Amino acid sequence: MAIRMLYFAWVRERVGTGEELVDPPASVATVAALIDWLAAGSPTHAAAFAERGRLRAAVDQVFVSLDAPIEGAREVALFPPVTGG
Amino acid sequence: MAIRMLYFAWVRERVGTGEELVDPPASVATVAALIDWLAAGSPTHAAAFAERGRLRAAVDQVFVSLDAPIEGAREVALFPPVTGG
Amino acid sequence: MIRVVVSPANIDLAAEMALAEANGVGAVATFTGLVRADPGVVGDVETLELEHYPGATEAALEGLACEAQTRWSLASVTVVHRVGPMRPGERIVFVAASSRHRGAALDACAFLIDRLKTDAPFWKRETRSGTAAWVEAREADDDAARRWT
Amino acid sequence: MIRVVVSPANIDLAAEMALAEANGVGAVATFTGLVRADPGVVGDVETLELEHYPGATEAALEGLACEAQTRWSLASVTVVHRVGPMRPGERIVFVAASSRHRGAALDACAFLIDRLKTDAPFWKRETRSGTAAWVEAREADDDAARRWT
Repeated sequence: MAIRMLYFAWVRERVGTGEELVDPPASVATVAALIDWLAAGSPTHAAAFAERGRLRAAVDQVFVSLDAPIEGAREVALFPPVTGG
Repeated sequence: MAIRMLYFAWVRERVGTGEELVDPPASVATVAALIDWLAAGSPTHAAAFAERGRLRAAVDQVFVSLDAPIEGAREVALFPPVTGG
Repeated sequence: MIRVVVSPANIDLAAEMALAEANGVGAVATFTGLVRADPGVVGDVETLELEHYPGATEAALEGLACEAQTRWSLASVTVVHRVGPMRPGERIVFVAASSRHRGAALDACAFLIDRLKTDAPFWKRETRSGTAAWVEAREADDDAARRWT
Repeated sequence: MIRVVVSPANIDLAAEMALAEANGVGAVATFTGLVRADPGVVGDVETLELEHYPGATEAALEGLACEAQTRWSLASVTVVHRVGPMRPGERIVFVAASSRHRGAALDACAFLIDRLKTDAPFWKRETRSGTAAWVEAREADDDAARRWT
């Protein structure tokens, strides 16, 4: 099933878009695996996701760690550590 | 030398005035001794100062404990624990 | 900036905030105390009257403000305390602390109101059902003030 | 009352305070965050831009507000966060907590801003001398947020 990817802040700028639809194979089971799969398919994504330690994620708008499962996810967001307030 | 006594809140109400001039003998050396001396001279003061544990004091506008000396004091204030804010 | 006001006038919150914000700071923490109707066995509070020790009260508040400013390197400290009669819903006290970062402003604001409760000569008298009574000091206030020593 | 607003509009402090005070409470603690010019090697901040995650941001702030209200039995919780471009001196964020007594209001206010800094999806981009750069997260924010867990 297609997943709606959202990117924010410098992740958005480096990927070059704030939103895209992707359709990973069923073997891609976690956020980290999804990042690897996206990076393998595009040098732009690979560059955007190069500093894995600076990436944070949300699955269906819930903040998760990168090893969280994505089974059934409809929306996955990738972004840097937050800096609000 | 005369001391200006100030009374606040229910101490003022019980003494019946907010301010008076008093002239204790030199042997009256502390706030506690001053309270005793005032109480000995007037039943109204004795009643106002009956609950010694609920009295607080300032000597020349500085908060002090009741055993503080009053030598050279020009103004002594007696009042209940504060309840501001 | 240190601003200490003891006055029977209403506390103008917007004006006080504008002063606290006017220093190029990043953080402003405030505390506002309001008169509560506080229903009791003898009815609601109709009037709250604040008595103070003129001169000594201002000096005590300035001392607290200076202590806070030194301890937390604040850009501004504001303490405004109303005196005289007031009604439920009205503001009794407003304190503000401003600084570059939030930690100093938040801590200083809590310090100011905790210490004000125990160190500044104010006395409250409530009137309920036409009968006035002096408010007793709370032991919790002493405990809160001791946190900062 | 829980009030959460995420909007590009200026934050109207007097209006927000009036809402927080309108509950017969005795204590209102607030925190206001302002854009600092924050002079650096490449000049002052000219513009600060706040990006957010629509939907998830509001949900995160509502979650924080509910957590605070439950934990401290608050009469009201307000979180207003500005998004979009703004200038030095303007308000980025306003949080308020109101309660009967001051301890709950002060603690909840500090909790809200500490946790907002780490748990709500906002990202800041500063422009200095015409060049935009994303603001890095501060480790101190993580430490402050952990205090409350």
